[in-house]
Amino acid sequence: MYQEVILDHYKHPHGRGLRDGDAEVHHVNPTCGDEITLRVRYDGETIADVSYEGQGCSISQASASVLNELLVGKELGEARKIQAAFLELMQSKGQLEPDDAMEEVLEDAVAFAGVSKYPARVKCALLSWMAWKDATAQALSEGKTA
Amino acid sequence: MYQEVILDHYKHPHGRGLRDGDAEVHHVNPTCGDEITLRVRYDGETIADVSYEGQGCSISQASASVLNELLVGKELGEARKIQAAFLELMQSKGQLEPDDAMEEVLEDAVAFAGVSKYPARVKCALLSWMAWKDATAQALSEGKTA
Amino acid sequence: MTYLPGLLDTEAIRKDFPLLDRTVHDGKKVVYLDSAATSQKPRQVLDAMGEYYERHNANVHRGVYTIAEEATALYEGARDKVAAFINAPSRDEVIFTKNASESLNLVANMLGWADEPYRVDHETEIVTTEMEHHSNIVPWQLLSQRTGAKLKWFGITDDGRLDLSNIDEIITEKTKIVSFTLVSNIMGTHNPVEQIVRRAQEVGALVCVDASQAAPHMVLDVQALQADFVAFTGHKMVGPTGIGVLWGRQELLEDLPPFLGGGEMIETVSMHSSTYAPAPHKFEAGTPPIAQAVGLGAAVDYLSAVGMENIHRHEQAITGYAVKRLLEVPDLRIIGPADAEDRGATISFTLGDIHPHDVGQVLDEQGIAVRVGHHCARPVCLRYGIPATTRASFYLYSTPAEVDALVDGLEHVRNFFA
Amino acid sequence: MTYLPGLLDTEAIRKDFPLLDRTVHDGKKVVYLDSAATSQKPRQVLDAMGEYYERHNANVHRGVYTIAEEATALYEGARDKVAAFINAPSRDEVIFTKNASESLNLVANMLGWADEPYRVDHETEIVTTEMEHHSNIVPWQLLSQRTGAKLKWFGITDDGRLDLSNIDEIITEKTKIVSFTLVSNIMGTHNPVEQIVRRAQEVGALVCVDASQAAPHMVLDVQALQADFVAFTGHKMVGPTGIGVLWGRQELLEDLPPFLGGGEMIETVSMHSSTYAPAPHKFEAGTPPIAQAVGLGAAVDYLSAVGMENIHRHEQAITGYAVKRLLEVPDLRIIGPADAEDRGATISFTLGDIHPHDVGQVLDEQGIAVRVGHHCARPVCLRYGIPATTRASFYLYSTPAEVDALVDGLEHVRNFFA
Ligand SMILES: Cc1ncc(COP(=O)(O)O)c(C=O)c1O
Ligand SMILES: Cc1ncc(COP(=O)(O)O)c(C=O)c1O
Repeated sequence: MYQEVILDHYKHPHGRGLRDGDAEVHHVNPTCGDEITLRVRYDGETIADVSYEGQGCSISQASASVLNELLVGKELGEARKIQAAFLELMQSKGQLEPDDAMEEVLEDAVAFAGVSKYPARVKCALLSWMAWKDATAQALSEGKTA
Repeated sequence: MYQEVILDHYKHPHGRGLRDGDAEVHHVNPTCGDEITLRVRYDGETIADVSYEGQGCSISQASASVLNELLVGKELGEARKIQAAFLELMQSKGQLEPDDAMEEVLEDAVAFAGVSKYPARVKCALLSWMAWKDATAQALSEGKTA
Repeated sequence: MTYLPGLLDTEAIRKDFPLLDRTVHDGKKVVYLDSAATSQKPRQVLDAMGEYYERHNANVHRGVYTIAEEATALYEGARDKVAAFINAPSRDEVIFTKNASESLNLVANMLGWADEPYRVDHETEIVTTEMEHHSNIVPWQLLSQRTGAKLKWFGITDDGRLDLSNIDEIITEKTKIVSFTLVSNIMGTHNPVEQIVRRAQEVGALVCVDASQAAPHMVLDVQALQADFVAFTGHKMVGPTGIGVLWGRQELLEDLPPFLGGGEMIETVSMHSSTYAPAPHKFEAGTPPIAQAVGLGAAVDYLSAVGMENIHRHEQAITGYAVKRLLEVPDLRIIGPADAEDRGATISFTLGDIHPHDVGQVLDEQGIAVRVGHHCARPVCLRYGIPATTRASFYLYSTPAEVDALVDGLEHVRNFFA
Repeated sequence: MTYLPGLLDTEAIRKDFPLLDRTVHDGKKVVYLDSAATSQKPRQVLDAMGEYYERHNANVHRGVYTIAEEATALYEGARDKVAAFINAPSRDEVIFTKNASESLNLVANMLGWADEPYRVDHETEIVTTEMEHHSNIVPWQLLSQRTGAKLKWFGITDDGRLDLSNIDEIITEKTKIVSFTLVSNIMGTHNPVEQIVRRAQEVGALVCVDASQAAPHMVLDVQALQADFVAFTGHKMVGPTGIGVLWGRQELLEDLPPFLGGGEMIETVSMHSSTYAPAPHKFEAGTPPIAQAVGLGAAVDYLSAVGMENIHRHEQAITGYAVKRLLEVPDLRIIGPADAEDRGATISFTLGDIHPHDVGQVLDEQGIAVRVGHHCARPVCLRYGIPATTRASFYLYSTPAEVDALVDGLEHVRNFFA
């Protein structure tokens, strides 16, 4: 499960640190104590920034880094598609063999395919993605995006 | 366990029916619904009568009949010895082989030795004896005997 | 051999059940007619548990090592199997308990500690029936004592049916919960769920169905029942001891408070306060009956492979035959429905004035295992003015020859005490 | 091979435990270091349960046929064995539950529903510690919420011991119950029973000891403890899942009210009211975990044959060795006592800032099974400001070679994430 790509993101995370945002959420994985504080900033429909801070295992840390890399700069609709694809991959219990089309959408995130075989770790991989979804909903409801 | 003696007492019980007494008790075996109402009458230290009525299995019925046969006419001290010997026999889990000395004391009641192997039935055999003990204690505390 | 339409291939089935080869009293083959108390277990169930302990044993949830992941998958897989077996809308509605009694106590306690609109208190009423197993009476008596709620119940007719003639007075606007058995464990009666559920829904009461004697013997579809809770127990349905099930409607399980507190049922704990995991875990405190869940999973696999409809048909055939043959025995009186309609394969009877203890003991000497006593349903005995009954109960491995053995055995009993 | 004085003949012992032969990840032999979560089971225990199901399976109590008498004798015989194992003054003080969590909830609920002088209410206080398993925290939180009683607790010192410096302020005249663990499941700490019991007795409070992590590993003598209740769980002491024990002092069990209602726990039932059987049956509603009791009986036989003193000595040797070797690993910090004094064979640690999940996962790839997380003792993690620990726990079948494998594995973890 520890793909080189994952270890890389873990050791050299993208966009780590808290910066200005339209909404902030704090998510916890109670079974392992992983925590993340995450902020989103929108520029109209475009994700201007996703900044975050937290503690957790390599999988949760790397996943947040990948999220930042993948989503920042994307339109909201596009980002949602990516999030849905990542969720599907993580819930596949190792049954989904990533193909080219998936790699197109998920880029580095396909490296997490192996994690989906480990139910205890799936939550770690999803922590930041759930936080992002939640923060986005919050930002939307506060009318910060178009 | 169904010795001829037991079946005889069951089919032809001794002293069944309620007659005058110094004390009356009602005992129930909640696990099988066996019930007995039992009265004792003392004449000084002597057991003048043990009368009883109830419903129950052959073992509990026969045991009451044997009790009546054994105890009526005995001195209280002697009766207590018999009761203790019967209790010991019933709690022996089939380990006690009745010898002549025991047969001397328990007479027909030694036929219950086989019952002691069946934990579920031991209570049936003891129902009337416990009732007698209780009724006697009651009679004593009311000062009916010397 | 007696041929009856609808019988299963018991010769093949009996090979799966090691205990049925047991002999007692110098070589007499056991005739096991006490499946209503507990069923025998097929090799498949024992093997599944053995395999679990020998290869996959670890504590479940949270483990990141291989064996712990396997144990978790097996345990949660058993939940999937049970959910499918009872047609539950969601696997998260299936709670593993230690037995049906715990399941029923769980419901009673949830309602006692619940907020409105579920809360049972001194202004409300609880309804059950006179036909219940003690495990569906005492929890409600305790709840009634502890909350002041009034306990009411349906009576029984002379022929062993629920007397619903006064249903509108029994189930009223004050009723918070109606709890009753689908199949009587002493008389075998099948109860009319629909009528009771309809009335309960009318007044907004919850319905709890004790399916302990139903789940082993017929298709159990919790959606078709339209109940709110359904309880049953593993050991009566070819599963192991030490496991029971409570099915509950998801939104209720979300709203109702936990019962037992401890590991596994929490979300996060501090010394000051705790939050709880979502159902079903909220109701499963401590290390669950892991091996027993695996065994129960194998049990429902086994039953499903034979087919619950086929099992039901088999038992109907046996019951019809048994009722007919038993009524040939002089002085035998069936307590409960004296025909094969709307009833299960559990038949209670009295035999003249021979006490059931004596009936059971003399049958045992012939290798025939029946249960005697009040069968944890003493109110039924009180209702019919009898101290106890003799009860023969049949299952998928029972044969007409065993019915014959019982009838012959009873003749012997009569002669013995004549 | 490392020779340590006091070691058991693990080569012989390991032959009894089929799972220890398991391999994972392409042939790597399992190094099972998670016995504090659940122990492995010897063949003798599995055989006892198999034999029960295949030859003696029937519901217990009240049956008059041979197999039912045998099942009852086996079940009640297991109670005798457990009573002897803990030196209980009477077998009737041994209650079988489903796990230690139920045992602890049982105590909490008995006290919540009790009459004076035991009753816990809003004027009284409950005392526990920060070192408890969630199963000895949440039941008391629930009791406190439901009765208004105040919950107080002892803190922990920096080196993983109970801080009893303020014992006279924590345990006061208002205290009704003090419940604490004999051995910590996360840090292995052995707690000073005597001092706590003495203070509790001074103020007339009851004492409940959670012996879940003690019963498997050392001589447990409930009379020597002088506690009022002692709880433990079968699956951690080479027994099956699905069974726990609560020992309680006879006069308390007589006075305290029942918890779960149902079959087996009653004396007589009518629809209007019921009376209860004497303890232990009063507290055992429904069909008990029969096969699991038989398994637990075989487990205490097994442990007694090896000898609890010998097991304790073995674990002390292993613990001393493990502490020494672990402290050689750079960046490794032991959470809890960092020596082998007054502690059990359970060692929690952190490894630099590598998250325990990652430690556990990479160890698993080498076949090494440790537990990671808060180990159902989150307040301990909060106390030390860490999200989780990695925990290695040893038992009678653990070897110094397994300690070495762990240490090598941790080196590999460090390199992997360096
Ligand atoms: C100290 C302690 N108490 C209580 C428990 C709860 O035991 P169970 O999960 O068997 O209920 C455990 C183990 O999980 C424990 O380690
Ligand atoms: C109808 C009914 N309900 C409840 C129970 C209780 O089941 P358990 O003893 O497994 O808790 C039984 C069986 O004993 C039963 O027959």
